[in-house]
Amino acid sequence: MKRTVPLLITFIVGAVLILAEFVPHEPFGNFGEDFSLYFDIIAVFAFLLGGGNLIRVHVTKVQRKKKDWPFSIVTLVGFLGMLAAGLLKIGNPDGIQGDVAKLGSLFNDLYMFIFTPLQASMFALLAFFVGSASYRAFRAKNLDATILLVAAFVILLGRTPFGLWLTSGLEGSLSFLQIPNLANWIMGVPNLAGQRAIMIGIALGVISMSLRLILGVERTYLGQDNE
Amino acid sequence: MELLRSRIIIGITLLSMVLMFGSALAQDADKRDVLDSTAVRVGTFKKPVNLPIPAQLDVVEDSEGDAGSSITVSWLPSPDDGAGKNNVIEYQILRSESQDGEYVIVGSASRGMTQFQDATTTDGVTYFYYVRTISKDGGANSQISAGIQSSPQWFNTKDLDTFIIGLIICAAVIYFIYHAQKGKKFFLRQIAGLEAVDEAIGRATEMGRSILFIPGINDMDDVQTVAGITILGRVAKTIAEYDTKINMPVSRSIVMTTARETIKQAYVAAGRPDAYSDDMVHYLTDEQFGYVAAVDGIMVREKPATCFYLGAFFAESLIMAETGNSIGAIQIAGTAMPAQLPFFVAACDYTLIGEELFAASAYLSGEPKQLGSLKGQDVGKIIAMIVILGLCGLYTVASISDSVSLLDFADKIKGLFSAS
Amino acid sequence: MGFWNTMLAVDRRWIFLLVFLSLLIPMFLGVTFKLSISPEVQTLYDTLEQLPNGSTVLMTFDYDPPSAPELQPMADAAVKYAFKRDFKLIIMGLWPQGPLQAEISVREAMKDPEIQARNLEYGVDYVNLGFQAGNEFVIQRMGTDFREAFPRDIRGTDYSEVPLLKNTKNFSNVDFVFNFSAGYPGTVEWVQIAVDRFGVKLGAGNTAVQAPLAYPYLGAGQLVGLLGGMRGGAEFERLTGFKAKATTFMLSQTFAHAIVIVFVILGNIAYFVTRKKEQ
Amino acid sequence: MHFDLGVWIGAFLTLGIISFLYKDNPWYKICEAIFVGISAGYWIASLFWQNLVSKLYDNLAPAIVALFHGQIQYNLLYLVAGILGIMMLLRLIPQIGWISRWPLALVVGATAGLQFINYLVSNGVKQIYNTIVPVFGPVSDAGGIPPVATTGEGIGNVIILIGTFTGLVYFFFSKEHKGLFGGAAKVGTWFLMITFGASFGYTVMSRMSLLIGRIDFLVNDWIRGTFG
Repeated sequence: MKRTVPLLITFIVGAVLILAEFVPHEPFGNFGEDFSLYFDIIAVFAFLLGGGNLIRVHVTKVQRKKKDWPFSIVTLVGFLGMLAAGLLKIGNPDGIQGDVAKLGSLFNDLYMFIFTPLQASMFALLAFFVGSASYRAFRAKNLDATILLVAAFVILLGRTPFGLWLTSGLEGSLSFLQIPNLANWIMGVPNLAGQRAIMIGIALGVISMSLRLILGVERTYLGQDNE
Repeated sequence: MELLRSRIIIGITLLSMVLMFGSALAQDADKRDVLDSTAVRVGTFKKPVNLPIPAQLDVVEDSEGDAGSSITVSWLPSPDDGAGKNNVIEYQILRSESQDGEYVIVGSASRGMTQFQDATTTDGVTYFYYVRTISKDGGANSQISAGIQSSPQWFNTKDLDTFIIGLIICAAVIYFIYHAQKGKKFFLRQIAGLEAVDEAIGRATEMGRSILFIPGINDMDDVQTVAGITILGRVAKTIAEYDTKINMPVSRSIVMTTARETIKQAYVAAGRPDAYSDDMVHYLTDEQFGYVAAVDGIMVREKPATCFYLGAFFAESLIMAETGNSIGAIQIAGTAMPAQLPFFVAACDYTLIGEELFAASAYLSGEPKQLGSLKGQDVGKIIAMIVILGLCGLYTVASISDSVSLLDFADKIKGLFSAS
Repeated sequence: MGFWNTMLAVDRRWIFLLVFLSLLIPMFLGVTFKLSISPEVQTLYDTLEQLPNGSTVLMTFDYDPPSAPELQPMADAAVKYAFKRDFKLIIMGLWPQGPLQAEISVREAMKDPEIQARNLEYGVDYVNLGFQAGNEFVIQRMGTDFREAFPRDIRGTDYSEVPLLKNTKNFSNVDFVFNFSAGYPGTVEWVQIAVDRFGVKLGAGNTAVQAPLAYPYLGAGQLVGLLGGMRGGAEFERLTGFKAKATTFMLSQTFAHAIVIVFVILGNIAYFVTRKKEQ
Repeated sequence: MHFDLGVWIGAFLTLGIISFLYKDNPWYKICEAIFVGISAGYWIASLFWQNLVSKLYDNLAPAIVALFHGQIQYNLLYLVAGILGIMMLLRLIPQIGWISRWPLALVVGATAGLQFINYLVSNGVKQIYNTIVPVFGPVSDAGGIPPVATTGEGIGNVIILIGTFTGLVYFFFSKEHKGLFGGAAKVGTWFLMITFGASFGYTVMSRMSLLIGRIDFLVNDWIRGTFG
């Protein structure tokens, strides 16, 4: 009961959804869409578990005065404040009927003035990390690493004016050696080939993984046998 | 034994070729039927001055392999299409519920096109169509089609080839799972990232530091996350045996629930159920960059000795991997997001590339059934390789010898892979 | 050799600092590149120039703030240009945050004294239809009737109540479509549906990462022109005469890029020099 | 001097995040704490209205009302979604926590089924289709295959073919990378390396532009905006 029923559910749902792909007739044609709707709804219920966990972790931290506990208060205030602003639609020009992110509501203000700059700044850290990662990774330590380096270097050069400038002397039949052309060629030929191999491999990996799940060969995610 | 196996593989491959070719022929036969029963009356036209020569209706039929509510109208292009001062601007498609009734425009198609799908029909209602060819001077009408109805189909014939290809790969995977179960042993090559798992956990144990496990930032409706969780199941067992600490911040509530079940089972299986605690897995936020901000914080403060990144990743991959690198952790990553693989390769010690991520849990489990499925995957690869090489060769021969019949033959087989 | 040893294991914070400075300093330099204009930018500009004053132009903002550094300058220049030519401007977005980015461009354009003097009126000279979910299907629906896809504008006014939209039923009433795109849905979808099926004239501004995907459409004539990344934006700014952010941004970007290249070279020199020494 | 609170908050948060690059510090910790709290609240509240209210309640409530009037509507099926959601919550009660595996089993089964098809079509079959081209011309344009225009393109096609082929060889699990097969796998890894290097190099520029956006905000909106 505790494990057989779930395995059965997985099997039936998985198999039906695969077959439904080939049956356009109602109701099968919509199964995929229906599922994503169901999933969204289940996920919202699950938020109670996640959100509850977030509160519990930080309340415990504050209670036990663990390291950095004052920051937990900040998290809790931010979380509960944002939640209240959103669920009660505080300051929403259209009241509780209005769109939750309506311009002028507290929820939208918090989003615009706090959420957005944080998100953009965190994203922007990538510029730094791209720098430090290329410094370390692109070194000709062995053959593989050298190939990685050369490909990256040509592409990097090809996207700046230097690339053209360096090799503008190569004209006529040698013009394909100009770095921007070379960069385009790398993107369009060997890069494409590698991408294809990766993608076909992924397709096979997913198919095999899906079958293992549907057939119940892989069942670790269901937890233990008897509880 | 080796001989038998290769024979089976060749057998499956040949069978697949036969099946695919058969389905191509079947599809072709279908098309012929339609042409024979063309529901169109074709007449002759007088060309008025300055108006374009009208397009002629070709086939008007219920759209194939759909859920109904759609009729496909196709036409032979007007001779004025594409050139001249009467050049066609567009084709308008008009519809009525009775032959002599009022016709209304249901859509238009730009010049050069010869087909239109009217997806606004009601099943069971009879419609009549004609096509109006528009040039700058006005429009010229085609004949009116015979009455036609739309209806839903039970099988999508357009996807028959996909169905068969899927079936063959499934058959191969199931065949090898079955044989593995019977006790047949398969050779499997080593994957460096997986060989390193035990060592990485051992290192954390020796250093008395924790292990960080990141299952990506997608929810359980992404098979990559599921793959990450199944690997967690194996890794957690070793962690339980070594009595190492695991810290698993997640960005999805359902992943949290699933990960807890998985780790708990691993601890029970390792005979140490008491050592398990729900606190090993904790939820942070669904927001991609909020999650990374917190994970980065955890990394620099807790300094885990080992970091696993296994699942679906986006731009945050490099932020985490670089921070992990800066604290000197051993990093094992795996994802099927092609855009993020380069960053993991650059910043991590080991990276499971695409397919290897999905194979990892099978590898680590060591269960014959699971390993068998990997052998089945390889059959899929053989098919892909044979198809690619064979058809490219065929095309090349066809184009060098300029043989139309050979080209047609190659097109037909290639058409099997034109999945919609 | 001590120098190279240090270089090999240089504290990454130095790298961070250099990246930061390489982006920051060009913003104060005021140096401008002498840019040659790429053909795809030129054709886009020429097509716009050929439109009669007062034409109806649809601008679709299919990106969000993270891509704004690359796309906003183009959008700013395009909106300004449209207002100066008295184009009737219809704004929309297939990305939720796109129409908000458009508002930023409009606000920016309104700061221009020449445009201010025209007393442009919302609803008469320009309108923002807002965001509509549904990706390419929105374009599809617009093919028959804009109103079906956008029953109301961003301010909640009914489609039929907006004076500018009185005579705009579908793509056949639009003279030009300008798409700013950072991915899906974006230029590819606009080409496949609006151009291929409804025959609109389409120009696009893409992020540097997206642009190569759109190049094939230029060759086939499905796109009249393309602005690729900051460089495309800078070239467009030069053509329209609105020298603004793309030009400075491009300098920053090129500088930072050069810094990364220098790092890679230094890293390799350090590696080889120190290795030789060990041997 | 012109003071805009929104801009100052933005600047405070932006610099706080960037300060992490130097080292972990209380400023970053505050930003991180705010970010986690606000964003978790943002998603939960947004999805509450979007999914629970708009998708579940708005569809289910009328169907239930209709049920009392003796009508059975298709939307009643949403009840199943609601029940599955509640089952998920039963984890909170240890005695019957195992019921939460049912919705989970549904999720995993559906994911397996749907992605099986998606990947088969778009990653597998389509990629194979695109790889099939004549490697050497001359070709009549009759068959609808792109003709090979130049020798260069022909060579390109051969390289794509070799790369895809050897790449697949690399991914083989059940054969040891030795001998000729190992050689092919080695070539495959070279192609993968080119792919990784090229994609990495290709992304650098757009990553820089992200930071340009933030610096532009700091320089122009914040400093120039405040102090003229």
